[in-house]
Amino acid sequence: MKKLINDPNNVVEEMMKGMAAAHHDVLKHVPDTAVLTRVERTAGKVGIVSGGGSGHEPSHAGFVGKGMLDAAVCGPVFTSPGPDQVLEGIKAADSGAGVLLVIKNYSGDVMNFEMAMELAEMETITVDKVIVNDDVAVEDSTYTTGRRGIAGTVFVHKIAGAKAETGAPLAEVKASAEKAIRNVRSMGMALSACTIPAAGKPGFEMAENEMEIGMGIHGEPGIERTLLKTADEVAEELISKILQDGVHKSGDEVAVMINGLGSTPLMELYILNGKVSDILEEKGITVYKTFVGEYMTAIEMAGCSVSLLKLDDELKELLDAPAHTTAFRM
Amino acid sequence: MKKLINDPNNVVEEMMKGMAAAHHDVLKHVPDTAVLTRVERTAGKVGIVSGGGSGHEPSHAGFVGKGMLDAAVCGPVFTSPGPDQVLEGIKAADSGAGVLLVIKNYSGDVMNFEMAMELAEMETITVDKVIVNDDVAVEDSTYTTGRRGIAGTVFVHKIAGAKAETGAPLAEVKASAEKAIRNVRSMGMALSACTIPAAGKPGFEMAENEMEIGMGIHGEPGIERTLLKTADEVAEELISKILQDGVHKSGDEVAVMINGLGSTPLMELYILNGKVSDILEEKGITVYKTFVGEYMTAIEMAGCSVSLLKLDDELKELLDAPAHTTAFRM
Amino acid sequence: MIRVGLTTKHIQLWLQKTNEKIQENKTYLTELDQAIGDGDHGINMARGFEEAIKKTAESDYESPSDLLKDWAMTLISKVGGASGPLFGTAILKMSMSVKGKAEINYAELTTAFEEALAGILQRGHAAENQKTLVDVWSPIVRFLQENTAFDSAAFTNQAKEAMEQTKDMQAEKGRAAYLKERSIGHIDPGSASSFYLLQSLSEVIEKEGVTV
Amino acid sequence: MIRVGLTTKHIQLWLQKTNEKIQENKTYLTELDQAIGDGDHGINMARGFEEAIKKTAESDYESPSDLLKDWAMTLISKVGGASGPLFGTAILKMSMSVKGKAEINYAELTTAFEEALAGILQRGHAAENQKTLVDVWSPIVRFLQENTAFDSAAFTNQAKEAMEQTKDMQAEKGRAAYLKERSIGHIDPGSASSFYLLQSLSEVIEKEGVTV
Ligand SMILES: Nc1ncnc2c1ncn2[C@@H]1O[C@H](COP(=O)(O)OP(=O)(O)O)[C@@H](O)[C@H]1O
Ligand SMILES: Nc1ncnc2c1ncn2[C@@H]1O[C@H](COP(=O)(O)OP(=O)(O)O)[C@@H](O)[C@H]1O
Ligand SMILES: [Mg+2]
Ligand SMILES: [Mg+2]
Ligand SMILES: [Mg+2]
Ligand SMILES: [Mg+2]
Repeated sequence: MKKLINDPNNVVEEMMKGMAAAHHDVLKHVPDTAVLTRVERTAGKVGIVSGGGSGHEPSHAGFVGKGMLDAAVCGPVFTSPGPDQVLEGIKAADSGAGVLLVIKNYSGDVMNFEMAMELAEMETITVDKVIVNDDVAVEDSTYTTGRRGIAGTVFVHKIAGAKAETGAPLAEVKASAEKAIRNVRSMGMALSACTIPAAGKPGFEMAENEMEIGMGIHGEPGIERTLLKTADEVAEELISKILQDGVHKSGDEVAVMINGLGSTPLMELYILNGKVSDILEEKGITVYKTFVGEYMTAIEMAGCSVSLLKLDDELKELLDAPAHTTAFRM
Repeated sequence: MKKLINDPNNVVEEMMKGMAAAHHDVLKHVPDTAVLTRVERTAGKVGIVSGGGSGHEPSHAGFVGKGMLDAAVCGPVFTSPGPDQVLEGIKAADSGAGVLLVIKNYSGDVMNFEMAMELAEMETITVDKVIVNDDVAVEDSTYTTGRRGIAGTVFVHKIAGAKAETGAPLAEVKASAEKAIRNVRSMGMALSACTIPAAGKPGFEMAENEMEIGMGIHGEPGIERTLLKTADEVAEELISKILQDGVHKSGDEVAVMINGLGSTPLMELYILNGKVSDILEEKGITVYKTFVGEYMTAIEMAGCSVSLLKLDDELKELLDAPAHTTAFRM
Repeated sequence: MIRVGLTTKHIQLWLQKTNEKIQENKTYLTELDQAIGDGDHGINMARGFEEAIKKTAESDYESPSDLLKDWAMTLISKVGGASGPLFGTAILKMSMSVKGKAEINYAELTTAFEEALAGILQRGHAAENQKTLVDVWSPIVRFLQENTAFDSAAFTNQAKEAMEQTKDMQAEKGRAAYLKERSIGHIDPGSASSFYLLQSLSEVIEKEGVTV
Repeated sequence: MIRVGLTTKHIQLWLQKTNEKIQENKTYLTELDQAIGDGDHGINMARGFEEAIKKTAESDYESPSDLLKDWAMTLISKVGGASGPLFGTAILKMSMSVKGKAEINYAELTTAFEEALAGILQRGHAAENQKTLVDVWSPIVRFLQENTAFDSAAFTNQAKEAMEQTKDMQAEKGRAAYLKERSIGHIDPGSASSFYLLQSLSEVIEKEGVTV
């Protein structure tokens, strides 16, 4: 394991420290917690809290700031934080108008965040939640765990954050976030594994000529292991799987996110985007805005995901609203 | 070689296409050239042109936009573009007030950009240049090639771009850029090599327990190959080498850039920054602003560089001035 | 022999023994999770149990319930992921179930396990046969219900067998569910750590001559 | 034999032969550059020469100078890096030097090489012994100056020896300079490709029975 770290068991604490030191104009560390919160609070606004395991940087603390999150809860690498820490995040984000939790659909995240909601209610803070499950690589099912939340979550942060900034009440903020969730679908792939610092070795092995289609952001396996394909083929495959889901159709307007998983050069993400934009044009889908970069990573995994968010007038306005965070600026 | 590409010999063209498609509100591709240029031109402003080999994304096209570059010339991977393409960049950036070339100090870049200047002068465009040589890993010498230009170049783009935006004449824009160059020093290190797509294999080998201190952004070797150190030790080593150069002293105010070389997770860069900010505080150097992320990469190399820019009132104002580019926003 | 039941001291020994096994098998548990999950289960459990040991070393506990409560709260706070809420809830429900008791007899232990399982099911919404730790806790509750006194060897065997049976299951809850058919052939990590917990209880009862 | 000198056709053959050698040795040249540079030299030269072949295939050239000019301009535009301006300038200076001539005799060839070297020095500001392609071009110019007729074998030998001598030098210009002592022990990539260029000229003269 080759990492620029000090102690594998201390990476999250040190990251929070270095992040607060770098961006003290935007965010601060709530002492003795796993929470990074906004410096400038908008009073009377619904608070937006996200978080989960670390290792997805800039998710989630990179989206703390005006127009997006009020607090991010940074769990251990790939491990949901416990409810006490989520509660700290809720407290940091609450300014009286209630708090919305943006949860990615993983058993651990859902359980810990729900327990935190119960604790917050005991402290008479109004809390509601939305669960993001944008990953079409996984079958949609209520019987099983269902779909994972991956990079599309960033769009949900943006929409919920912008809506909250308008002063809308919790129910409306939740409704907008849920519309974003209904409208966003993602699909990823990986060229290499990643190493949890405390584990010290990669989560799996991939041969020099293999890739995995449908890979999750924790190195959870995908739909299939195939031979390495070209960027154009990968674009075709990811987009076609997303479109199969039926949410995005000819005539629609969408926002596109080409997300790098950690060690895929921006050059490659742009190459992929060239093809993605061609395919969407062919399908009669209009691209309103495109975001290319690292938004939801899997430590140093090589690979990418593509997300499509179907837009209507409300979502466009919310997407375009100002956001002043360290990893997302509008 | 595991890359998300189509044809190794076509990566730069496809990248430019995907980039223009993604960010058509900010930049556009000048047809049949290696140039990406601003969509919104400020008339009568000194044009700022940068560029060089590709593989350093978001450098340089990621800094095209209001407040920074007017045009970026995208050479083949790690290879300076020829003078004809630089000339295209100059033409795209020129709006009558002259053009400043920001060149990184490599033999190839200097020769090609200088030849382009000669060509531009034949077309009666006024062109001047600055040469960035911030890398303290290399000995400062007029007899040899001298110091390389690395991530500190991004600060030079910002300062020159902001100055040009004020409507200052070419000589003044050049003077501000040169002040930035005098005030900026950088030093990098790497944990792994990188692979030029057309070469198909890594430029060198590094053992599982080794790192290279002083590595350049093309995989040029550094000062020494050592055993893997902790992030804190790396921070100490990089900063001490920079401070030895004597530009940054107790009482100074600086901007800090913690730059990732391609596959180093943001988490690790923040861990490094935690220590960097401690060291600077200890030394009595005040951190005015910190930038953490990928600014000047070496394809998918793992590693980082630290840059310090000494600030005065003028540089602070220029650093804080608005910039609307895809990779740098103020 | 007098049926003294499980005292605070025995619960302390149970926690210690479980912690030892978790720490020893940290890498193994992580490897199980690398095969069908995200490779953090051993790390999570090791972190949480180490903290539970630290936390419970600070106080003298008056009753099993008090000790179980601190143990549970520490797991909930420090394990994280899916296993934190599940193991934490299980132990917390046990704490609530034995509240006010200085010693826990067989019937009380059975009830405590029933409530622990109920807590797990309520929290995780998993059913049996979905390749989760439910597939160890459900059989062990049935085993306790079907007997009237604690038989250490049989208890351990039952837990072990249940754990091993998860190997052939296809996951439908938790992260392993993403793997579908590919999840078959690997022991469920949470079931493995559940086994260590149960085995440890059994060993404490055996070694200390507790008559439950 | 009549001293016909180098005609347009010979220059064409020179370009073709050089291109063949560059393409064949593309990986070798890249590996030389991986050792002490950034690993693109073979790629750069191969790209530029391939383009030069394409470009010059489009026209019938009236004179060596016209052909050399298109060759040079294509290298300048398509090779890039340090070698593009240097090789491009060298060939461009040759073009200018032989302007108006239908055939190039020994004296003219020597002058053309002198001007090529002058162009390289002016562009790159390198001196001899700094481990750059100057260390091939300088000795070869001296060799031409010291002789009065073209001796293919001796010319090639001289170029080869000069190239090989760069191995023991410490680089002071170009990317290899960053390596300081560590640059010793590797042939300079630009010197290797310069050798192919010179060797090709020699082979064309030999094979075509050109009498310069
Ligand atoms: N919904 C659930 N119900 C019961 N047990 C579950 C559920 N989801 C996960 N588990 C258990 O949790 C274990 C994984 O724990 P761990 O790796 O620590 O958390 P995570 O999956 O969040 O990384 C699985 O092996 C399984 O036994
Ligand atoms: N200043 C210089 N003067 C003469 N030759 C130089 C100079 N700088 C570099 N070279 C030559 O260029 C070669 C490297 O070319 P190449 O790898 O194509 O370009 P780059 O160094 O820009 O990647 C070196 O081997 C050396 O012979
Ligand atoms: Mg986990
Ligand atoms: Mg190069
Ligand atoms: Mg896990
Ligand atoms: Mg080179």
